[in-house]
Amino acid sequence: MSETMLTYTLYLAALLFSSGTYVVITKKNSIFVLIGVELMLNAGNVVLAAFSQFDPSINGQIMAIFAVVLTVCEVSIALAILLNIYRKSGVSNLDELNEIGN
Amino acid sequence: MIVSIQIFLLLLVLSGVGIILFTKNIVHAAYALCLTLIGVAGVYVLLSSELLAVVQIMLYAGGVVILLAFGVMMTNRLRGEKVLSGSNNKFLGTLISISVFGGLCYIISSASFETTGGALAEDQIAQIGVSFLTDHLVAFELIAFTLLVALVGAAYLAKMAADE
Amino acid sequence: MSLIEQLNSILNELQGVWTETALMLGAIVTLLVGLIKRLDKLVIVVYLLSIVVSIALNYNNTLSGSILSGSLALSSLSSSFGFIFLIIGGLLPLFGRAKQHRTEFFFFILAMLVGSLFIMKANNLLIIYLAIELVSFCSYILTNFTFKEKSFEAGIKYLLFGAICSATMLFGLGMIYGATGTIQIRGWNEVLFSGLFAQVGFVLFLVGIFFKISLAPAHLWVPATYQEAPADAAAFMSIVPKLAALVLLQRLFNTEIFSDDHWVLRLVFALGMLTIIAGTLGAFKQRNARRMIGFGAIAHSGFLLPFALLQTTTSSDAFWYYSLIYGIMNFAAFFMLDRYEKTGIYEVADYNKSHKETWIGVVFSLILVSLVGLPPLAGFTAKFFLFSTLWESGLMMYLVVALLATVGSLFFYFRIPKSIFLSAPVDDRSINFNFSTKILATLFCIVLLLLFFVPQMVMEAQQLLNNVHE
Amino acid sequence: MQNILTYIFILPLIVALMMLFIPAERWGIFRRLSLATVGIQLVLAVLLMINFDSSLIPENWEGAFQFVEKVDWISMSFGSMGSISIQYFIGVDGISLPLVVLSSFVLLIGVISSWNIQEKAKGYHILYLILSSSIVGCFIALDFFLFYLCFEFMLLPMFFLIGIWGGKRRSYASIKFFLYTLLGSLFILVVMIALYLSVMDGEVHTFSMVKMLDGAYASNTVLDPGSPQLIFGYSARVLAFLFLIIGFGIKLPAVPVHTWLPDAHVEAPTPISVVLAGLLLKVGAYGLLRIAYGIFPDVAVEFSGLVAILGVISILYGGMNALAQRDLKRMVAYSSVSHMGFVLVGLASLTAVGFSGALFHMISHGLISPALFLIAGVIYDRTGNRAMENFSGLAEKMPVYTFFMAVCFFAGLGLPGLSGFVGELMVLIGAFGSDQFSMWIGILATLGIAISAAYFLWTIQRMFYGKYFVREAAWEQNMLDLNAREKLMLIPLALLIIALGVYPRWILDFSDETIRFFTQQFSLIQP
Amino acid sequence: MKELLIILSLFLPVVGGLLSAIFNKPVVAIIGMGMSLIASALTLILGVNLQVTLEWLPGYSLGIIVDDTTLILTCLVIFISLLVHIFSMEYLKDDLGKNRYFAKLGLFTFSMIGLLLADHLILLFIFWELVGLSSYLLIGFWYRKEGVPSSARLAFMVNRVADVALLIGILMLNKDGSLNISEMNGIWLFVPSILMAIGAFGKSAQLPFSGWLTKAMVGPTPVSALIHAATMVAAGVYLLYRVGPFMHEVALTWIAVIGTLTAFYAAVCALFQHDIKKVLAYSTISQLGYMIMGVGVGAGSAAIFHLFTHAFFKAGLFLGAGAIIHYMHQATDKDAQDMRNMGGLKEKMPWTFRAFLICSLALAGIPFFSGFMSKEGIILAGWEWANQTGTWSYMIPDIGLITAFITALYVGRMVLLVFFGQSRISSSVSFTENLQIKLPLVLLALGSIWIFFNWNPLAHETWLQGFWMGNDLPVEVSSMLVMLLSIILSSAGLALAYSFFKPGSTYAESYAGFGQKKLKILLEGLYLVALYEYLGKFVSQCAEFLSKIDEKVVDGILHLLGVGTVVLAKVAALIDRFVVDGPVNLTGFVSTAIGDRLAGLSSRSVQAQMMWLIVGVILILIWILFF
Repeated sequence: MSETMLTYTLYLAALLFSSGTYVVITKKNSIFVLIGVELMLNAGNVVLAAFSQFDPSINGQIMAIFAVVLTVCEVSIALAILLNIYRKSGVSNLDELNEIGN
Repeated sequence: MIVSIQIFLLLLVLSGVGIILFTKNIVHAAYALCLTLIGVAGVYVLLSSELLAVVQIMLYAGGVVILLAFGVMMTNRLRGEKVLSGSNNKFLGTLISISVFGGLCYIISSASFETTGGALAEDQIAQIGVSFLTDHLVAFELIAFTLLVALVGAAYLAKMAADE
Repeated sequence: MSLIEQLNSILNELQGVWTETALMLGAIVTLLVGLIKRLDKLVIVVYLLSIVVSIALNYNNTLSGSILSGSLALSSLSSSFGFIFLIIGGLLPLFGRAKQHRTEFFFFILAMLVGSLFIMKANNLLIIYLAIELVSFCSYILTNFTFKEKSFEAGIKYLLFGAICSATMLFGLGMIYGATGTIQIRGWNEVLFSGLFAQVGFVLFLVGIFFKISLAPAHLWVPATYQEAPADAAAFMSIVPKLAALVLLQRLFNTEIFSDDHWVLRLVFALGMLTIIAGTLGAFKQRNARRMIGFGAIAHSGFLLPFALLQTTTSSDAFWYYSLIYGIMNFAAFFMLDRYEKTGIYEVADYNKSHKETWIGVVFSLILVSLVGLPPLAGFTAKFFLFSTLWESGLMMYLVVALLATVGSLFFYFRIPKSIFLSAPVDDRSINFNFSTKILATLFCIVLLLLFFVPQMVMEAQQLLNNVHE
Repeated sequence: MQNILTYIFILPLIVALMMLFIPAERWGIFRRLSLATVGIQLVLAVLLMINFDSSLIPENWEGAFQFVEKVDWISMSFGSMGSISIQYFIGVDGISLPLVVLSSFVLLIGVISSWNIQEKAKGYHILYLILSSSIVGCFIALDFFLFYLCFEFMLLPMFFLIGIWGGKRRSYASIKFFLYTLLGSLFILVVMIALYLSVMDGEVHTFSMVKMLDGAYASNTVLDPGSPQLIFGYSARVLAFLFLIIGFGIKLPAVPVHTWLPDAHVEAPTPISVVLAGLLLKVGAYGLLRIAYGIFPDVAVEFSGLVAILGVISILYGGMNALAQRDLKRMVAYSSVSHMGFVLVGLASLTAVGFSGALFHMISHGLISPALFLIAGVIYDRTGNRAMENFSGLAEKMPVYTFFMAVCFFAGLGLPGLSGFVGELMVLIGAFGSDQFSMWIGILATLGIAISAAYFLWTIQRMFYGKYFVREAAWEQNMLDLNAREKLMLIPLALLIIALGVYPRWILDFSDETIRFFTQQFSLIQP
Repeated sequence: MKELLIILSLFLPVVGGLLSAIFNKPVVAIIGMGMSLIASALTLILGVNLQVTLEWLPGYSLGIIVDDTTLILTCLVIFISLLVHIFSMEYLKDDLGKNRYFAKLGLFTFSMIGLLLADHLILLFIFWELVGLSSYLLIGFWYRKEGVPSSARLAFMVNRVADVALLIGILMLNKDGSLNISEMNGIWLFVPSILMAIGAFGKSAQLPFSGWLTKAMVGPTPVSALIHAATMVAAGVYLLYRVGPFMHEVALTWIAVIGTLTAFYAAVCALFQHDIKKVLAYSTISQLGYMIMGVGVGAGSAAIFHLFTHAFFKAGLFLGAGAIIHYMHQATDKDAQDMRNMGGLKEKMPWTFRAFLICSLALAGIPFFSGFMSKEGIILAGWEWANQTGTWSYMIPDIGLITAFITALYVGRMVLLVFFGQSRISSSVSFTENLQIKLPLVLLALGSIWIFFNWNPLAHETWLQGFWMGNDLPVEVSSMLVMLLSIILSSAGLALAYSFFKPGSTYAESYAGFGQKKLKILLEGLYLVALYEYLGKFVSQCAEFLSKIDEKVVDGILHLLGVGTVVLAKVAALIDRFVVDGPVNLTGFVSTAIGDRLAGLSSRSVQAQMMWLIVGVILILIWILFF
């Protein structure tokens, strides 16, 4: 695998990361935001995998696998919380969640 | 061949990301995420991380997206209408994400990488399996426990929601 | 190294993780016991038992250095901090949690303890990431444990913020991995680290750790979370993961790469000062007492930070003292907040309802005085060591900021005593505290007083407990 | 007899602890206990004075202190700072002895003055006793850490005493007081750390003020005068001295950091004003004298002009402000600012007579200002009002009150025969005789005497002379002359003011040798 | 024994006063004074000469010195004070506050004696201030009356300002040498000399400080007698007498000039007063001017001589005035001090009249009365001094002579207005001059006759002069001319006074008669009269102008100063509130504002928080990239 390929892969990761950033910042719906988070996490995984190919002990790939698993856990917890919120107040948009304050 | 696959994957990812970025419909976004994730899985294959690609498709494209879809359904009033999400902070978001992208690209382009690592093992899956019990034993133990925690947590919280 | 040799060495080194293992087992047993209706009174017993066993195992451990193929690194610091965590965990039942949700609560606390211990001992990027995530998951879940609308709100906000941080951290991990070719933090070398790519990666990686320490700019989650989480969980979260991440930071920076005037050091010191300022100024106008103390805890992160970055022996001694005192003070403060909240007092302005309960008011005031850092309470000695460390290391700017923040912190911490004693009293007969509260509060206070007058106890305790010698 | 200082120091703390276990309903018992405690404290202080050997001529600071007690307190190893050693190290010399006696006396007056406080009497008296212990502790501590402990620990009781038992804007005033003084004490803390890192007792770093005074610096440490080190481009010793000036200057208080004082005084209850003006300000002055000037004589020589200018500004500015006040207590508070300016000028003169004058002025102001606040308190007790324009011709209705007022006011304006004059005179002699600054400082400081006359006389004219008049008819029935308790407080104060004014060597003989030794340090330094 | 006598004469007045206050028996005070007088007289007879020192401050031994000068002056002070005490018994017999009155009077006497005895300048300053205090207390004695408190304060403040100068002077001297007068030698520098002189001007009511003395008239009249005769105003002269030999030459000249100006100015003012006490007050200022002038020209002993004689006749005049006012109070509701309401009192109060007349003549400088001798001494010394210094210096004795003329004029006017002619009020009240009034008056009047000072009524020296140092310049025979001139002027003054103010004269009651008509008649009749009238008018205008200056300018400057200080103080208070406190409040404001932002940041939506986090990271990255 050439360095050019690596660089392009990294650009892809950067794209995923910044798209995730955009989604996270702008979208109101909390599930949408979760989608953005997934994009950002994927970007990290891509970087790990990209470098993993130069590492005989493929630690990057292993780490990415763990990261994927953790992501699933995270999403499941998030959804459980969202479910509770929706049940309590019928709100699923983040900007409507403003009960806490000073 | 490789190049055409690369271009195909890139298009896959880009279209997925594009839909996510510009759609208002959450369900569409969830499916677009699925698209993206599959594309990324393809990239993993190209990066000779086959197991990761598999995990990606199974857990992510399978698990996460379905979870998200369920989430959308459960947390939004579905009375036949589309589940739409508004946006705010568009200008700032654009600015920030473009600067993030630009900055990262600048950093990547200005870096030079050691691309002459040793050869990869033939049987990556076996290698990974062994490493789970040797080099990454602690990590393996830890992720197992984390899964338990997340499971219990998610279940308990969801149960609370159900008890309402 | 052959597989067999590797497995043998793993077997030999397993005692290094016995503490954590015991905790995990304890967690599972706790959960199981809790599931059985008849046995659920035993939950606390099991919980405490597992903590006691862990303390014994921690005491027993003599291994040091890198173990288990470089996954973990044990040091005297991590060993002694382990005691702080476990003791804080052991004290947590003092909050007197009601039966409902108790099993799960203690399960997650134990899990968080496991995670925190791993954060502290983690020696490669993978373990760091996993351990931080474990602690985060537990925190996300525990934040919801009042099962009120607001606490879910705080939970999802915390989670989303944490997810961003963890994604950023993961991206950074990838970059570091790419630049250095290894996930071992000991494998980093100066040449590779001089590149911009690795530097940026390192900064992104630090964001994840900062998130745990609640250091600026990753401190924004703190107020809402501390405000809405159950008080015992908040107390635990404000102490254990923070200290664990600091110990981790200490080890990260304990390499030759980050010599005296490295830009990363300067950056982190700048962020530390920013944290102190943000925490102190942010607290000024808070109405909710817990939220205000939360901001105070942010400022304390900034106070703790130099210990992790300075590698002098003074610094490590002071680190130990400050951490222990911070743990006790914060625990006591959240304990008191919890007791007041149980009587319906949440806002600072409402504390005047409790003016009849003079003794509790006095004790709470003293605890807050300790948080400000005034004699004759241990908080002062801690601050004194901090200032000494800063002076010795020549961090004059940091010293100035810390001094000014101490003055500022007086301003907000004292709003509570001001409200109790100085505001127009409002009679509320329903507000009274039971005897055990008074005794416990007094005990906290006595401990803080005692550790001011006999600070050597703290240092000797470290010597006594610590069987790990590098 | 050897442990007498410890008894003076610890006794109030023990009694305060005992009070914790007395039910709050029996409020009458607390004041009696307080009175007894502070009374015993005074007796012990007098015993101390009797047994003090004022003819002792010190060779170094080590030998200057008497009734020394030294017990190891904290001894622990602390990183590369080596072994931290903090001692319970107390003793008195000619400078601190009069202040200790003054403290116990003023504290006794304070207890009598708080006799009628019923609301939360338990808390009040506990805090009061803690305060009394820490004030005395400040004067007798010979270990910097112990000094700092006492210095800081005065704040808390004071905060609550002002904040709980104070006037309308009490919480503002108490917070302001606390913030200002805490800021000041942090400056002192920094210097304390630097000193600790620089001074050695043998092989061990020490907090011992005696060692610091004797200049036992380890070589190449930050404050070692032999190898001056720079911080932010300034000499560390200069910075340390300036920090101390700021730190203690806030407590003193010197213009422009004095603004907490009027507020705190106005809002504080009378007994607390008494203690605040009588003793707390003296702690600031004592700190300047003992620590800033004692430990940094070389810098003091260099910066005396600055300190003197600060002092003169305080004198004139405080006086002018006092002239403009309408509230009696506020006027008195500003007069304190003005008077403490004399202490600064006396210190800055670096002459023996100037130092003696500063010390004497501290003592004398420690008697006058409590009396002045009691005077203001008398009116406030009767009417709940202190505005000068609300009263006139009080001399007619309250002749005894007017008599004591006159004694105190004239003492305040520096009338010969009363103690205020002696201090001011000695300070001015010092200022005119000093080589440290131009004579203009002395001339300007002397103008302060005229200003003080202006405001005190103006007050007398407005409130005590003229036709009898009070603003509200409801006050009429309360306008009675002094009662026995008030006389009990004012008579000893007035007698002491007169006694010290007539024969000042009562006090000066105690401090003479110490101050002579002290000022020798400055003459040894070549500017 | 001797020390005991000194201590007795020093402390008995104040002890007696205090005891009388405590036991409510004014007699005790008088007994105290009497015993004090006996003690001091004994010391005088024994010829005590001693010096006592006491180490008051470390290194500062305050000494008292007892020599003939101090003794004779002490006797004088005690004597006058005793008479004032006796007089006050009657004068204040109905006053409720007479207890404290006698205590204050005792304190006053004590302070003055102490001042006389002091050798060390600091001790002198101490008593100097105490004199100021007691005058404050006594002037403010009737504190309920309108105007009294402010007058008392004015008096104290004016003195205080001058005292500050004195103190600065003393402290300046302290730097170079001893402060014991008996150990002094050499000549001081100009600045400390003039500062000392300013201090003396304050106490002795010289320009520009003279305003307080007329204001001080609001006190009880016996107090005025004491202040004017022996205690307060004498202090300045006494101080200058003691330190005069060490004064810088230029400073002495200044002193002479100020003294002369004051003498002249006050005399002119006195001429146009209607209030009897004001006339006397101005006359005191004027006479003090003579004394100061005497010191300035180097005739210290002459000045002290004048102080001595002045003490008698001025005390007599004031006590007489007191008696008159006392009577007027009983007789009428009109202003009891206005001379225009008086007249014809000769018959009503014969003893008072006789004493008053004698004292007036002494004041006017008529031969055979003490005032003539002492005043002559000063003018002659001035003449001699001018002889030696230069032409312009003759101005000083010349003005002195003119002042003598005016003095005679106003004295004549006063006596004529008060005692002669018909009573201008119709009152049948009879006045009994009892012993308490008669005795002091007679004694003082006797003391104003030449014979007690020198057998020669034209001499300008006294045998009393042996009591004080003869440091004066020798006086030559040519002085006879001057003496003659002086006699002529005084007599002319009296004559002129009579011609203007004789009973029934149109000018007797007011000066309104200086109208156009009179002027015309005078022009037609006698040019001299026209000249007189013209001069009179001119003088009257000048006087009015000067009086206005006194009221408006001298007092005005003081008021202005007072007002100015108050304004400045207000400004300072404002600055204190807004500028000095400002930074603190500003910091508070800014930090709370920032705090609000930061707090808002944390409570706003989680997306904003994330945004800030990312922005923060970006900022950090920028920092890395560019720094």
